[in-house]
Amino acid sequence: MARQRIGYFENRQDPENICSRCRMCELMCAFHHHQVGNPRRGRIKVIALGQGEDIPVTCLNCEDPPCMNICPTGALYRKTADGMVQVNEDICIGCAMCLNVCPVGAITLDPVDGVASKCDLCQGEPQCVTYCPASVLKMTDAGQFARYRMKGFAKFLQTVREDQ
Amino acid sequence: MSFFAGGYAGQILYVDLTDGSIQKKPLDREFALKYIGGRGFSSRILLDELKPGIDPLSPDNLVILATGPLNGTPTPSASRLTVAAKSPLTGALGDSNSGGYWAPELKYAGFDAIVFDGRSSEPVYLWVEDGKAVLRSAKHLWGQKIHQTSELLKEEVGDDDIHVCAIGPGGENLVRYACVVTDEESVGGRTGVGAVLGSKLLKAVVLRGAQDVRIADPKRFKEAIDAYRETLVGEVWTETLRRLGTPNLVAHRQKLGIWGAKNFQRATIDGWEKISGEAFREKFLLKVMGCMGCMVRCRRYSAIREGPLAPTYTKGPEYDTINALGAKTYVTDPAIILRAHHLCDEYGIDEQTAGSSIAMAMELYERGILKKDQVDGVELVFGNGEALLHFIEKIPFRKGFGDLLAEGTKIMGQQLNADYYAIHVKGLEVDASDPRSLPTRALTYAVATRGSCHLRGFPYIDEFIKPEEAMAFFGTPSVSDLHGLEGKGKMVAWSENWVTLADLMGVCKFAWYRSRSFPMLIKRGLELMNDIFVATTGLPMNSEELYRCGERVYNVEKMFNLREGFGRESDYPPLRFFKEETPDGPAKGAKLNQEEYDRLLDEYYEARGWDKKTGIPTPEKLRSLGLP
Amino acid sequence: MRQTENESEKFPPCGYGLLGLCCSACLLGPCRLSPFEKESERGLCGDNRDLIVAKNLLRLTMVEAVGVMKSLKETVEKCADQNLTQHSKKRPTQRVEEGLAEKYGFSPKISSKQMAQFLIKESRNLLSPFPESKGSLLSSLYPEKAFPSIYRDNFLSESLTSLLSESMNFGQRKLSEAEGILWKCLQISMHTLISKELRHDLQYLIDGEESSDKDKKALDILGCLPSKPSPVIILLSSEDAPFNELIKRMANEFEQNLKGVSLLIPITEDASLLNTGRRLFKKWSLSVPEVNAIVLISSKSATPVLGALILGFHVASFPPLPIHGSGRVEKFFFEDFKKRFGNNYFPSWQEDLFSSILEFLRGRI
Amino acid sequence: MDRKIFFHPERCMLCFSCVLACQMNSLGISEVNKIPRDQEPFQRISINFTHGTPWVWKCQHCVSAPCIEACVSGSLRQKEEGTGVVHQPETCVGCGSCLLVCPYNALEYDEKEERMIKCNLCCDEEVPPCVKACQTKALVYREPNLFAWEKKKEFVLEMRRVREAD
Repeated sequence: MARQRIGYFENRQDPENICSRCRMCELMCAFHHHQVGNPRRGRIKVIALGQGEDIPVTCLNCEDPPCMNICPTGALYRKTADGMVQVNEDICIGCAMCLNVCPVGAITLDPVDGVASKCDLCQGEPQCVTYCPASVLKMTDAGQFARYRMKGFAKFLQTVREDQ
Repeated sequence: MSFFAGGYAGQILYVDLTDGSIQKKPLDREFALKYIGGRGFSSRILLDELKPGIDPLSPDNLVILATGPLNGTPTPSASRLTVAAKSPLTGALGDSNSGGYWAPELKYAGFDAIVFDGRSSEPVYLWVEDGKAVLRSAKHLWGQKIHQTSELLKEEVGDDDIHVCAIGPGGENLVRYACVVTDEESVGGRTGVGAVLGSKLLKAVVLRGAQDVRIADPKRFKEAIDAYRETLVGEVWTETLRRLGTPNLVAHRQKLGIWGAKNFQRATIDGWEKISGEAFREKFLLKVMGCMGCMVRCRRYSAIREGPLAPTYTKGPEYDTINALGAKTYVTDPAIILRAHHLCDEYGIDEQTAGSSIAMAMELYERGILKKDQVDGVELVFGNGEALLHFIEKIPFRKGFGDLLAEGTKIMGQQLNADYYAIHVKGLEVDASDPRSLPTRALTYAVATRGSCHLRGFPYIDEFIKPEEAMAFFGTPSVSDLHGLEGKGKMVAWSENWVTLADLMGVCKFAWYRSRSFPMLIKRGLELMNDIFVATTGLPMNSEELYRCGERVYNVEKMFNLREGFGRESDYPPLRFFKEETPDGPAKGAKLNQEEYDRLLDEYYEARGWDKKTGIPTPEKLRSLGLP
Repeated sequence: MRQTENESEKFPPCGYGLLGLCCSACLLGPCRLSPFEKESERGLCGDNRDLIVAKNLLRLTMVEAVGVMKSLKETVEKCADQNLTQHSKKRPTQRVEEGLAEKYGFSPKISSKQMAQFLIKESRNLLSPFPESKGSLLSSLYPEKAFPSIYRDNFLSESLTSLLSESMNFGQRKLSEAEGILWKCLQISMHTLISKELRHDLQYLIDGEESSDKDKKALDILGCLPSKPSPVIILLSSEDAPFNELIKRMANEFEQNLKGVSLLIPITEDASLLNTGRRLFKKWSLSVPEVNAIVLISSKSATPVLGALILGFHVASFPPLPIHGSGRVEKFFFEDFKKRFGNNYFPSWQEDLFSSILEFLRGRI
Repeated sequence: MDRKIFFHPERCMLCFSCVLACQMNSLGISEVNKIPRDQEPFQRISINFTHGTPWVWKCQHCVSAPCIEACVSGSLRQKEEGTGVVHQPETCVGCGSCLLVCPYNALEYDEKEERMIKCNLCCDEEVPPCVKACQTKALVYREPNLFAWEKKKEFVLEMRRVREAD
């Protein structure tokens, strides 16, 4: 199976099926990993662009992850070849180089422990997916996400044809 | 630093604006156990620290921003902030409750509540970050609207990820019903706390926090919130609220014929479909939004994309928007309602009082009590949307006739000696619906401790409680009868205590009490909430004790009002409801009956354990609640 | 409050640029030699830092020169294809011609047409790579007595174009001497100034009103010079110059500190420097270096600074020339120059600039 | 959490202004015209091509820094408040053990004084000179999580552009 990650699947036609910035994902993520309420320790973040544009962002689990490649201590690692990139808190020195190279800024420094913290898919059952009230967050992989986009584009083409 | 196992941040921030001194006081454990948080804290602090009979806009008044123990935890819909002060609009206890993201952020920044005292010599704003607080000059922000204010602040801080609680021009110009706006869209509207902030020259409170809100017993907490979620998903009310938001009530009001249209001269609206929840969803809804950790997601985000008023992007509308700016003024153009709502939020004035005041002015104008030259030559008649927008632009700056409108209906009535047309209780306008056909609701609105309010109690129980449940719980089946009176006083008292808990915990009432079965209310409101509370804070608590906390706080508020001189006579609905019959609609001909109402009130006082003549809580009652 | 970055200024000044050590001459570059590396360090093309600094300066002057040439060319064409005689009827005053005639040493009766033809010929010489004949212009306009320094080792050339073309391959050629390049810079800027002045005069002939009227008025002060030679302070700054306020303040300070001795001449056109020198010479029949005239220049371009220097004025320029990168070039400007012609270039960044200039003037009174 | 220096390789044009600024700061000079010809400056920041990308190498101010543990004289320590590894040259003995453990080779040995030199974030200034000098804002001075947040925002804006396409 391909590399898993958290994907954002929205449906612009249905106002209920778009991220509604309730930030439940952030809260549950922080709660699951640290047993506290503190969104800034969550590994997923809802970015608000204003005018009703909100999009959650988290690790894309890149094919060739820069964070893992640059990590000087090997604190970032993959258990299996197609597994999620994970952080070994014990050997992370908090040099923040992974922050610097991450293309989407999915890695943060934990404000309390001061080690790199990133999405680890909660060992298989992601809390953000379970608790998302709009159910726009799904476990996915690059291929599936691409298919989803294609579908959206196909729909668009359809409308164009209908217009003519 | 906090000795609480979880939930509370354990600190209260006291800011004296006069000399700019800032001090942190640890939160007392007993205090927390007695008053839980939110409204409990604010009411108690106001009762203790305010001198009786002070001018609400004087430096002596306090402004309290308080959160509950559950704010900041992943509890569903635990997002509510309580802003409180002695109200400049009513002179009684004034508090208002808003959602959004600000209350949790205050916990992350390390405080349970902020208390503002005194008056600053120049405009300032308070910057709070991770337990550190500092006052900064806000000269450059003074006079800015809500959005500009937070834009400027974000630029100044160099971070978009901050949370701003600000007042608009309304608050600066001491409009008596100015509101406090958090995160640009969540409005603590009623009772005009914004004006008090304005009088203190405090423009904004800006937060950024990364501190933990600890949870005493994570395992139990997880189970509790999962159970709580279960009660929410698949709940009829939740579904409706998500689909239509509070505007779904429009249809309901029309069905029962309890609109307060045309300043309560009509009970139904012709062409109400245009302003129904469906209509707004069809035409304007961009997407459904939710406050922090919300499972219900009743918040709308709407946009006017074409027409003369485009582009307007705004949160809302809520039912009360439509009621105040639409029904009362009889403006049935949804776009204008939305625009007016947007302007109210931008200028930071309470749309409900604003709508009511304008509606009252419209009636006075139509009755010839107000002359055209008095109202700046505007054709101020019902249904005139331009007039509505015109004055909403004027009120925040107290321009022209806006100066009088900015005083609220009570003072308008006194100045134009037209008290009869001022539809308010204790100075706060009747908002939700026309209670003439439903005395129980009249009672709820009338006895509410902040003036007429439909969120202080939960009279709607009678819409769905089953007779046997009523028999079992309130000792009379007539509680389940929509128009029956017996046992209603008791029911109202119970619902008030019970609803108060939501404000204490900082949980949203829509996740809390919107339900279609009475047992569910008990389960969710008391048992589950008790579970979550205990799991979060690790404090000893049980559902009975929790209920008594609600009752205690309510009595504290009553004591505050009594001290400010609001006795039994102030627990009556406006005269109009006794004199005039409901003109039309299903409830045609209904009006309140003096004897009936007195009986209800007596029953209510009895259930509360208050003196029937004066409404003063009896000593034994207070003792039983552990109130000195 | 909390400054996250260099929001304060959009583009912080580039240190290498100010030093003159950033070379973008070839496609291999840009080369940036660190001022801290040892002298031996070289750019990719093999130039050492002295050459890079010098060539940067040369590039600067050449670019400016080309601009001036263009405008001169346009004026000449404009002037050539209109009939001046009948045009002159419309002109209210003859003052301009008289001024010019007197300046170029013609009889006052000369018609504007002839004068124009003469000027055009001279301009053509300057513009064309192959000057027709050795015109009498330069020698008459810039007498050796007034400007001795420009008569050293056939400094004056007939044609600016040929100068530029020489300098072109100068820029290319390897192992050229830094000093040689700097000479070219001076030469070019000198001729640039000359072309500018020619252009102005032609402009007068075409349309009577005088483009640099301000300067003319300012120069009239020279009329009321004391009979006894005394130091002169000249302010050269265009409106948009960066350090206007600064040099104005300095000049005023000088005036206060040296009562009655020195006098200020604010001018805006660098071409007016030539005229100034000439007038000074007329007045006291002293060469410019002897007069001790000091020019405070605030300008974005290098031409006025170099021009003023080679004309023999003492110069303090704001901002300074970008030459700090190379000790050799600095030496050339600060020492060699003084040795050869006796006029100094005051580096404007030194703290005691003001006092040193003051001292200098005091010594000359 | 305290601010750190972060680097946007896509913005860097290799102008070396940061290096010059760092060197000048080490000699306590502010204007280029005052650069002396005789003194040897320190350079605590360096640019080179790393896998074909320009990259600025400097002290990353690790939260749990190995150099601090390695230091024998205790002259390397965390800042009192927040994070940031500061070095006191006075007590440094120049044993170079920090150099051995530093993953970024961010320390330099000063033969003259026989001690180490490293980036102290120019603690006395609001913004480090290297960041101030950067011509293209490739160097930024930010809280780590704010930096990550901004990157997320860029990414989201990109996503939105894509979404508007279909």
